[in-house]
Amino acid sequence: MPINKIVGSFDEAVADIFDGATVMVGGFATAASCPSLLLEALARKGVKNLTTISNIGGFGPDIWAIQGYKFTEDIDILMRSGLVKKAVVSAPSSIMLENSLERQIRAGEVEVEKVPLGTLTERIRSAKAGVGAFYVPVGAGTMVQEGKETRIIDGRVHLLEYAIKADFALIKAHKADRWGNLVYRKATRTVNETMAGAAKVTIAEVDEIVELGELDPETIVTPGVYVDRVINRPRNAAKSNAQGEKEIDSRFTESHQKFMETWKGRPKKAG
Amino acid sequence: MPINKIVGSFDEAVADIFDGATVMVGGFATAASCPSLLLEALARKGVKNLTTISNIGGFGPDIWAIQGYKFTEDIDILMRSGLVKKAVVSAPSSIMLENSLERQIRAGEVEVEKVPLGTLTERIRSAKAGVGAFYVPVGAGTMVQEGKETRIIDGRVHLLEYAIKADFALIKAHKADRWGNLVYRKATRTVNETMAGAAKVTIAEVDEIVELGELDPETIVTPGVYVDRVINRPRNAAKSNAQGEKEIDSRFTESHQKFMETWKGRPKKAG
Amino acid sequence: MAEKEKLDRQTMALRVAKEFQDGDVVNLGLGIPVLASNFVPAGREVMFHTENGALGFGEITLPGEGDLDLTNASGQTVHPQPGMSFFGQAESLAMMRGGHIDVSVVGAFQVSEKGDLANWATPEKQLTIGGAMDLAEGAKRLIVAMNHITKESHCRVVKECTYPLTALECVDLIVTDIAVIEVTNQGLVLKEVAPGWSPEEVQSLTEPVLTIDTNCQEMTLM
Amino acid sequence: MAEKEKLDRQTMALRVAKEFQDGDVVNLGLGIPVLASNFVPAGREVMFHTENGALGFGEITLPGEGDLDLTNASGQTVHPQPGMSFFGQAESLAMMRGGHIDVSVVGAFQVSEKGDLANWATPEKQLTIGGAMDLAEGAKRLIVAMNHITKESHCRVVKECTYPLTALECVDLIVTDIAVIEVTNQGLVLKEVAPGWSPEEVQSLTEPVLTIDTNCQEMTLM
Repeated sequence: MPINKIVGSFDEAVADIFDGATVMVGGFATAASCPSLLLEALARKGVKNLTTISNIGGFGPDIWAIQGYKFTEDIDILMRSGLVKKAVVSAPSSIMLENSLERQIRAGEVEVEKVPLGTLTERIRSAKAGVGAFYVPVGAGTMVQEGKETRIIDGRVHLLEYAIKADFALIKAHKADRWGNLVYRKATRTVNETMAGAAKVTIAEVDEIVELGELDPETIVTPGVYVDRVINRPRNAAKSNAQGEKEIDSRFTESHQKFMETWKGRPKKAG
Repeated sequence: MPINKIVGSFDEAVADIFDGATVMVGGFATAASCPSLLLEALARKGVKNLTTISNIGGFGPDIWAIQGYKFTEDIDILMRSGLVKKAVVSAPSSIMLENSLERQIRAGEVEVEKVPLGTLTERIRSAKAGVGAFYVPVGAGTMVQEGKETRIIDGRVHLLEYAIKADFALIKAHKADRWGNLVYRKATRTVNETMAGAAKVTIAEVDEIVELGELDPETIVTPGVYVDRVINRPRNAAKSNAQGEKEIDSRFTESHQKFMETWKGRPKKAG
Repeated sequence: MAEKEKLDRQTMALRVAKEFQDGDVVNLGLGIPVLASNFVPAGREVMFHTENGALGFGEITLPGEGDLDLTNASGQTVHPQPGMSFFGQAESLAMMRGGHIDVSVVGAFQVSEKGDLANWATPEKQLTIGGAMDLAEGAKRLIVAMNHITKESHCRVVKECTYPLTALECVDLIVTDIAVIEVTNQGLVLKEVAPGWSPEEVQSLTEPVLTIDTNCQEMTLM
Repeated sequence: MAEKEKLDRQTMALRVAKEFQDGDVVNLGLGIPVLASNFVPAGREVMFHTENGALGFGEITLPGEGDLDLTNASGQTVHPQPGMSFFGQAESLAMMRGGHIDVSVVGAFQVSEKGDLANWATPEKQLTIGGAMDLAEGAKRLIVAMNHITKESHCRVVKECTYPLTALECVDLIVTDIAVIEVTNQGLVLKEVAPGWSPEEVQSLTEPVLTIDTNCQEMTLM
């Protein structure tokens, strides 16, 4: 039988994600690298007590909609739907916005484990690469060190960090073929590329599925061995969520203002 | 000043490699992934007491010449020139051939540290990635475990392995630009890609240097940040070494026979 | 008994290849294992992996016909194939150690009744560790393909390995020139014998006691 | 003294950018640091790095003009540029932790006289660790760009950080809206003051004792 990792619907793609599962979720900086439709499907399914592993705590769709992203859900949809018990995360909250996770942490509803970004990334890669644990100097002398074994290597204090495994990884890529080979687009590889293969089941949401052999073997970033399911985003999808329609709340307007501040004074220049 | 990592000659590229230096050398399986001309230049320079870090102990040029490789030197040139004091290596010798390293080890002239391939690769990557040490289950219960710390992780014995750093890395890639961005060709990335950036100075020998911007950013495998010097192979080079001219010795003929045995019985089939 | 015909290398490779299931990611070691790439059962699609950094390539080419930049870890040129991908060695070995290889087929000097493997060095000569230990630890299913006894008629399926070990309790299946033996928690189970061989004859060339599977039969080699 | 003019954000960014040397690989944090990408001194070529996985991209685009798949770690679209490359986050963070970033510019809440950095959390609110700790440990040269004092007129250059630490003894240079201070083994050295500011005025807003560099001068901002 030809290998065929393509599944028919987003709901089917997440059908076996169970209550209490540990789920890695791709995404960084913007919605461009988020598996938005898989996250929507998971929220629809309504599993409970998830442990999530992610770069960010999520911003919610408003901030992405106003910037022109077509698919706008990030991991916030799991938080605000109350599906998460524990979040292992590098950037739980943001200066710009008070997100669902931050409120839930403050309310004691969600447990949080904060991890430096590089350590989180390396722990994910270790799970995929069969490395049980590793030592890095990052976090030495800070809150991150609390409760961790240390070792002096080359005269610097290193912390012992363990591989972090998951039951499922939800990732976003640009194109896939039926073997699960993936390519990404520009700066969107982020942790998606790292998570692929770090969970028992890796599910990739992609912009386009192409015929086997269409992806140049020199450009394939994630070899199919790491991917279990691929699911295609609808080509001519209407807005993928309702938020785009409703009035943007004032909390968001302020944060967007702050975001725009970061552009302040940018001289006009031709690309 | 525009960044320009291109150097003018192979001798210039290796000019600062010093007696007693630790040198990583790329290459795997065939001469296709070996920095042959950098190795020749280093042998010409005649540095002494090198510690080498490599996948293989080398085969010497004969076996590659007869198979049609144009540039045929591998790390064997350092061994047979008597430049090496210690070899950290995964495959020091071969069933097919008694190489210089094997003879030197037997004669007690060279110290050898044998490392499983994945552990060697990971130790090299760790040096590049700022990981001080790591635990892997590979080698547990074998000779590789001798003298190493162990730790039980997930019920399996893991060995503690340290990052391995070098002063120089000599690697082979396909194309480069003046920033040191590298692309490889087909199955030749091997440990070259891993070594890039794992030494204080990384020197890449390439088939072709192209203008900045000619390499598709999606296909760049080694970002320029990891590369210090690039040097172009001569386009219309005569044989790069004398061995191609001399009579193939009987030791080699036998080993080549054995090599050809591995093809025995291959049914003819269209590609 | 020395006169009895044993399987040749090609036939052993053919038998090994019957183990490949649809979608398996398969790594083949030097020697007999690599020949198995020619005998993937019709209708099954597998992806071959090689240490130097490629996945999903095709069969070995004829000598002199391949692209010298597209070789397997044994240095043999292989055919390109749609779906193929390339990567560096850190990624490639991560695949092996990290449990992403479904089936690995390796040669061996000795296999113990517990499934300990010795395949990288003899007591006299230390060869090459290479990826052997990574595969032995990481592959989901490890198949050994080897002659049942040495040229000097010593057993290779032994109670305890006397050769330097590659990994402990890692072998799942042993395919030899006279038998197919499964390594189980209850010891070695003889599943198949070569045409013309009896279970008793196989046992007589095997050091540990074999459990004869109730369905033990002659190998099917078509 | 509260009336004295301090540098605005753009001017601080301009001063920071003067530190970039030819060929430097530079990572810029959120806020003032990222503005420095607009002021690379003429004739110098640097490569910008971003955590999400890109190197060698160009300046930040105007709002709404960029490709939404080509952003920096702050989510701002950036211009493509010849020589640019993309990679995954494991590689990107390896670059940071592994010492491949020549210059990192970050914001901060506090910097101690030993160069300890506190820039990821206040005692009240824990924000986002992100790549801050990786950069602080790994960058060859770490520059802090921040206002010299808080809105409540508290010193930010302090004897000991009271805010949660990012890393110990990691800061090399502090660029504020009134001064440029080098962190040395002998303590903090005042190298430059903002136009119209005296070393004594800077010292009065700084908790630890500053050594006034013999060449201490007014910042050149052209």
